[in-house]
Amino acid sequence: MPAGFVLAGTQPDRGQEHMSDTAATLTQDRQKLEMAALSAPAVVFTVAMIAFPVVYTIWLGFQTFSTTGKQSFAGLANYSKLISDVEFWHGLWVTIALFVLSLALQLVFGIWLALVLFHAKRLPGIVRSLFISPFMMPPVVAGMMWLVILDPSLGAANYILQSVGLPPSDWLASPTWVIPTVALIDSWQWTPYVALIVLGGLQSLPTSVYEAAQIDGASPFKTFQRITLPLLLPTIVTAAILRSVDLLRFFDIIYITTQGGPGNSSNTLNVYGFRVGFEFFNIGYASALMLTLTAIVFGAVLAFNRLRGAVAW
Amino acid sequence: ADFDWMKFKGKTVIFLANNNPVSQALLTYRADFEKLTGMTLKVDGYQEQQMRQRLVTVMNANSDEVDVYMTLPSREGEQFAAAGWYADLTAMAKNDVAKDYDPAGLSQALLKAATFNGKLTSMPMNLEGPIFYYRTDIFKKCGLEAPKTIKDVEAAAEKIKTCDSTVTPFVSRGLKPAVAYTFSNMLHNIGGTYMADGKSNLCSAKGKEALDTYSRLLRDFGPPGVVNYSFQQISALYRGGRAAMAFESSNELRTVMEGGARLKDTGLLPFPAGDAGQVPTTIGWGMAVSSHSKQPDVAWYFVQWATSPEVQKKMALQGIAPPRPSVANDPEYRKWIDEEPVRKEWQAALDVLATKGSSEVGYPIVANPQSREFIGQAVQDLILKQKPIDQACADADKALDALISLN
Amino acid sequence: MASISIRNLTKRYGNFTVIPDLNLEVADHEFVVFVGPSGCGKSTLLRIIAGLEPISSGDLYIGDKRVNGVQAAHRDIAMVFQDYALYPHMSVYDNMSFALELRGTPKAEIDSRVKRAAALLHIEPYLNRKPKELSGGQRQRVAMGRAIVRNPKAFLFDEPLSNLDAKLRGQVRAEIKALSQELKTTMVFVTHDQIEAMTMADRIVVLQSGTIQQYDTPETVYERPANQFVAGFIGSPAMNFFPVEWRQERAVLSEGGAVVPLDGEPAARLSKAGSAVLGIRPEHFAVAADGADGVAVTIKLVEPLGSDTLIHFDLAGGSAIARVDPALRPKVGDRINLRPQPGKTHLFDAANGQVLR
Amino acid sequence: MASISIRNLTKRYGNFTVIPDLNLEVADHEFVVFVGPSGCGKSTLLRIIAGLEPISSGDLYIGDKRVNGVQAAHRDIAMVFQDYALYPHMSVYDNMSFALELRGTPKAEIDSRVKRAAALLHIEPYLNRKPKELSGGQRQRVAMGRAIVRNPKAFLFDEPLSNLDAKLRGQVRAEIKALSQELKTTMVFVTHDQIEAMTMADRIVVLQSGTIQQYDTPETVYERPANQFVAGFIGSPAMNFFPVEWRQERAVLSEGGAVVPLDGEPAARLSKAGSAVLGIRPEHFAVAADGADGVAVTIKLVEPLGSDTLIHFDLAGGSAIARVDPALRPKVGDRINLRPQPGKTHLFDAANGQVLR
Amino acid sequence: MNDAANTDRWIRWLNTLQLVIAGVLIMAPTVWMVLSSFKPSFEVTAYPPTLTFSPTLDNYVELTKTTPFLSYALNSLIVTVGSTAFGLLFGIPAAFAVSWTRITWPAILTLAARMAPGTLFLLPWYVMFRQVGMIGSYTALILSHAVITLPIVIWVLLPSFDAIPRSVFEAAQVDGCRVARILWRIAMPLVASGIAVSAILAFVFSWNYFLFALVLSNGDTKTLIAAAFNFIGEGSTQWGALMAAATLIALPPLVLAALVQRWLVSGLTLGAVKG
Ligand SMILES: Nc1ncnc2c1ncn2[C@@H]1O[C@H](COP(=O)(O)OP(=O)(O)OP(=O)(O)O)[C@@H](O)[C@H]1O
Ligand SMILES: Nc1ncnc2c1ncn2[C@@H]1O[C@H](COP(=O)(O)OP(=O)(O)OP(=O)(O)O)[C@@H](O)[C@H]1O
Ligand SMILES: [Mg+2]
Ligand SMILES: [Mg+2]
Repeated sequence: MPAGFVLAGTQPDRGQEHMSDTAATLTQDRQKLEMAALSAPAVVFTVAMIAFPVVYTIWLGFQTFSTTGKQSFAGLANYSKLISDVEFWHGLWVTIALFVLSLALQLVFGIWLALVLFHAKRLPGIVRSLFISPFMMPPVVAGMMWLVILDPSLGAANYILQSVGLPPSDWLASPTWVIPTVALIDSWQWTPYVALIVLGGLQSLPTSVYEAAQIDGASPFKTFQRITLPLLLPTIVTAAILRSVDLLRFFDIIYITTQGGPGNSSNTLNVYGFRVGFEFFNIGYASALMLTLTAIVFGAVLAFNRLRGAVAW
Repeated sequence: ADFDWMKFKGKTVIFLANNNPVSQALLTYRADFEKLTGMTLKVDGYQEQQMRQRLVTVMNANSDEVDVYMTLPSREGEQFAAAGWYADLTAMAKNDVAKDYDPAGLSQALLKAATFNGKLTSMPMNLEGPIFYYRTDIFKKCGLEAPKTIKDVEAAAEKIKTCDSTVTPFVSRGLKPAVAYTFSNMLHNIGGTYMADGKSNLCSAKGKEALDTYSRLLRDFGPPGVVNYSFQQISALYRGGRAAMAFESSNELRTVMEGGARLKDTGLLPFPAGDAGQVPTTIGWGMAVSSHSKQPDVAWYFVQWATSPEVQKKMALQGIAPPRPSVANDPEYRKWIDEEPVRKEWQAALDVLATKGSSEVGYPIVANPQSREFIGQAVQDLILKQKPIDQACADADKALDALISLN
Repeated sequence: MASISIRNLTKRYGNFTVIPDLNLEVADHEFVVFVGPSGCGKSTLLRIIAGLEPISSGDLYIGDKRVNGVQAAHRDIAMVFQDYALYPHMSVYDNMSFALELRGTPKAEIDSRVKRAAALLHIEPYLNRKPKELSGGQRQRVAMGRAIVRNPKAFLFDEPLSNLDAKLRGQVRAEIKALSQELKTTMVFVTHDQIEAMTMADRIVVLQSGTIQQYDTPETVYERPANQFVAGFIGSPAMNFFPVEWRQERAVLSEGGAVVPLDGEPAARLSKAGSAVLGIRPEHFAVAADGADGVAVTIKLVEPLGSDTLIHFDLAGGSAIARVDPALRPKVGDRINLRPQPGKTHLFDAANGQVLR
Repeated sequence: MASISIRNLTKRYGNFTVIPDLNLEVADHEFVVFVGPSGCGKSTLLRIIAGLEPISSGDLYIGDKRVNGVQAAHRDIAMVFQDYALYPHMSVYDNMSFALELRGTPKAEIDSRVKRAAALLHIEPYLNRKPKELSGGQRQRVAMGRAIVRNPKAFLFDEPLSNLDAKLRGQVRAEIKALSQELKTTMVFVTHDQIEAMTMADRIVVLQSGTIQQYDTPETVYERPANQFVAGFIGSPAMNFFPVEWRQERAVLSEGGAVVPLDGEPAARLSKAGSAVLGIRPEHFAVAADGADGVAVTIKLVEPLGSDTLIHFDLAGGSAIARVDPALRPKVGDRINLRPQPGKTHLFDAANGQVLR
Repeated sequence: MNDAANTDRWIRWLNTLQLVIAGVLIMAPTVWMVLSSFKPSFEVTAYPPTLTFSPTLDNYVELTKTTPFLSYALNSLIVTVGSTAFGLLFGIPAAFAVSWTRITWPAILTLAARMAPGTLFLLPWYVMFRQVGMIGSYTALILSHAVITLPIVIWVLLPSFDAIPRSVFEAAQVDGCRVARILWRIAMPLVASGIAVSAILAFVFSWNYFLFALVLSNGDTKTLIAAAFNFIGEGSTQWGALMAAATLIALPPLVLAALVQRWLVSGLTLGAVKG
């Protein structure tokens, strides 16, 4: 190779992107601005969409509505009612019980399913889609379907139990079993959703560390426990956040299957709030309920977000 | 005299419909309406719960987006009337009618149920109520007669339990918010009332008897999981031949008969009598004009057409029990009735409903929907044996009194 | 603690053959260094030994066991990856202790081994950091540490010192050598650093395009390269090559025709072959007195290295380099009379590059 | 095409100070090489110049412009990252053409520039491959190619040749040097390779813990190191250090007490200081005749490098290295008489390591 | 060695077994649903469940007869594609910015709309959109659904963006990219699998969400899912039709997921950096 071989032309690069910009536009502050500009549409849009509803609901929460539809300022009356409302506290407990149970089930099985799918690389796309099909089913339809399947007298579930010699269960009709049963239904529907998110996360993991783990002699289980799981944690926490916001507002399946029953064994805060608002027309109190629920969800999201920061690598 | 169907030619009426057999039957003739009036009918149909949700939103926003909507006066009448969501139809129903409309021909009971504070709020579209379905073959096999009283029902259930253990002797609604529909019939037959002296009256002897009887029937003779039962499960169970007696809405006839398995072995009755005889629950969907409608007079034309004898006759032929006795006697309708024995019995039961019926489902207060919760709660507590009856009714009374006091 | 034996190994990526047909025996306890141009298949070979790449055909034995299908995790081999492959979520300490922990080594022992390796690699201050908070060289040292805490059947090192400064590299190199002698573990070491190759290896494997060009001790590879490729590849600056012919009982450059003073043995070989390629290393030129036997050249470029000075000159149609004493103070444009040191010339077949014997 | 000027720069990560207070002027067109131990802050400094790390305090000028807050994208600098940072989803060609494309360079010109760079780096066969299908050295060359297709204000190279074999490295080194002269672009080059540093640099910056130890031409840095650190860092094998004292008008080793023959000038300096650290490079030992002036040592280890041979021996309580002619054929256990070559000794203050003048 | 080979085989076998178990658990109800859609309504709830039946297309025929299924499907498609596109368009840059700056409040804020019960928005939005005369418009529906899709996109993408080695972005900066272009040319191709996942999720959520359509649509713009409810109601519970509707409703997301699968590729960052 001849020495002095000229690589680039001696002319400086042409058309320097933005080099003619004024100094102010070139700064790192400007970069921050550009960053802000990237998230601004989402932020502005969200604010535009939720500001009025939130303010309006807050305002409603301070109102009472007489049965003739007249409203008046009630101060914190709705909120003090909340504190003494056993139905509220019960709803809170149901909500949390369902949340914890469902989230645990969905995360555990979601991760499992994601791993299973991840390793089944040769599975045709359409079959893979079928694996994640449950959450593509409208929740209401899923609820209806499970209502039939789990009906103690009509459903396939007990039929199968009995035909293999197991005792039938009352499923949704039993005050003790209704929460686990609903959690199971919800988990059936949403485990694949968690799995899909985790699968996406699995795909973006650095692959070279797996070779290192092999060399270090890690068994498949150890690899999962010490490499995959920690690396996936941010994704898992994200999935948990997305599930939490839905789980804490548990509604569809309960509304379809039990309407909060039997008794009020599955009366979540959201179901309760909905009925107070749309069936009993106690808009003020319903607003207070829903805002409280929103605050709870918000708290959970903040906590999870903290966790997300802590597990980042 | 100078009534002109074409008066509002070119106008558009928006109809918020509850997507059920009633509206479906009605809307098969929407083209007739448009042809008759030259108006355009826009239909927005939803399932009941959703329709109500949309309606509440629209009305709360004082929106004129809905002209006409379907309503259940027995359930939300008080509430909507109090909120002022109904336009007053009294004058229009009297003055602004075609000569063959015959407002007087409509079921007076239903008209009365739709009148609040002297204002007529909706025009009845159909007539319905819970009726008693039973299996004639099983009754025969077990040597039973058609029940005449509530006691007979219980006795029959007892007998069937031993005579044919494969079937559920008796089934009715157990789902909390749905209970009131059937339970009210029981309560009234037994002679109880929801309220006495402005107070909840469930703990009265009659009240307790009703609660006890209803829950006992379901607990001892009903299917497992009955606390989640509403029309879907009841119909499915009965249709599948797995219940000997079912107490369920007259509307469910079509569902029950689907597949034809129950066509020949079903008997239909109004719910058997109690101490107070037969006081069946009779309700019906009504058609109301929104108080926010900018064109109540236009909307009325649609209401009038939909509840006119002619249309109701056509609807009746599709199995919608007509809220007009005159239609019920119409020869063409009778012919349809005679096609199937069950229809005959069905119409007979409905005739009882039309004449003796009460539209009281739950407490006659503004917070009627909420009152149904507490009734349902008491019944469920008893079915699930979570409380003794005294406590169940006392708890319900307490909550209901609080509700009543809000009125 | 195990020999490595590769027999008729081929490796293809799709239809690109990286290793056409390779046989190699690494004895137990042996320290073998792989050298070769970038892309010749060194890392591939290491990864095959480690069990990270499937073999296209052929056999691989570690100890007496055929391990073709055995997973990496079961081969008990420690490896330093060319691209480090650190665990991004673990601290430096955990990166290093992970393999030991998996083997159930007692905590105290893990701790002492990790500490020792960290001291050796000068990374004690960073034990609690995550890899992303380290400099490039520090990361590489962690990768190194992760391997040397172990006591495996064989160590595989893929350019483990490339990002370290000379001083540290010298230290670590010595430590690795000591370690290999202490543990008596078989070692395979890839490097581009000739000094590393020369000082550490029991034997050197010179690879080109996936084929072994020579496999012998460092001295032999340097002093008696098997072919022109090895000769040109080993040694820095590289050996100079000049086409020569045997004319009138003398060796003359094919181009230019200058007479090259050759001593008896190579001269005899050249006379037999007629023509050949003459190889002389830069350090094997002697500066002859003016007028003495030798080839006069003009200095084109001077590179002072401190300890030596390189002079560049054109000869026989090509560019050549000689390494001379800085005391000579050569300057560009100077004419200087060079001749090969006796016994330090190499002759290669002009057609196939094989050394002439 | 621009000078780089760094004034009172500090850089901290959290409360860990990488660069305490640094001043540096790189002239326009200058070729500056950064050397220093692993972790001393070379990459950090490069990244600061490129605009990838925020400055904790101080100023940075490129040309006449203070660029403290200017985005990397607007500094018009080309950089080779120590960890390559290739675009994984782009082919080699696209990796290299990307920057040009951004500048709206015409397709034909892009193509010719990329092709030429690829030829220079011997990566033409891989232009259509993705980075993951390349060997380590090939990836590094792509990273290199990505920079050199451009014509920026300054090039920053962070150990760009560390994974290349010696031969290729030599070629590329020469090309970079040529490139820098052709384009007259300011260049900052980080390397651990002393030959690279010596041969390429106009000036060398020796860094330690984020402070500049010496900034001067290669010759000066090698021949007149500013302090013991620089002396020990530059040169391979490293300079040997022995504590010496001035006793009875002679320089003697503090330990062992052997007399070291020093020539006049350093002797004078030592006599003034009383005691000091004596530095002698391995290549600056002369083998003296038996009985002549010199220090007799026993050879502990012999490392043949081909062109030279290193001998290791113990002296004055430490280990030392000398580089001798292989013709000497030294053997372990031999006793040999060594003395510093005249004018090649260095004396450093024992307390602060500064050179004694 | 045979031990090891056996373990390999054993692991593969175990994987297959798990796949089958997962498949049965997950798909059995789905299969039940699809089978039911080919049964006459009364047979859906038959006990014991019928396994053999003569399939009928009646439900599907019924479906197309009673509901303007196709036009609802079109509405749904417009709204869903619109809101998914909107979510991606606004969400991808936002997720990128959040990941880059590590300032998370924008992500949390966008999620805020998902923290409140949906019913809370019904009336205010109805009022809002009525003010601007957009009730019944696709725009209103798309915007309201974007409130759901946007946070999904952002949150699903966050970890993906986080996993890209920083220095790849830095290289792009040095090459002269400003942030927008880094996003477009570098980051987005690298999170293809994340985008695929978020697109599927956003699509499904929007597709299945009926609450907002309830008040913001009108007869012309009603979505498919809102129509699905028409098959449950007193006197008109048509199990067969409901299952048929559900099957049809689930079909587009399923097809989308199948199509998008190929973007679910792994290990793109392989070979980019050392570390
Ligand atoms: N994110 C960080 N947080 C804390 N310390 C850091 C971080 N990044 C780098 N450092 C430290 O800063 C110092 C300088 O790092 P730098 O990468 O500049 O070293 P270097 O001179 O390039 O070394 P090498 O030759 O090993 O590449 C190192 O000691 C490193 O540990
Ligand atoms: N996945 C792949 N697909 C196709 N070719 C590949 C792939 N991986 C490596 N190669 C090619 O195989 C050859 C050998 O690669 P290898 O990594 O073993 O080289 P190496 O000797 O380690 O080089 P270096 O010194 O540059 O690290 C190279 O030419 C490389 O381009
Ligand atoms: Mg390699
Ligand atoms: Mg560095």
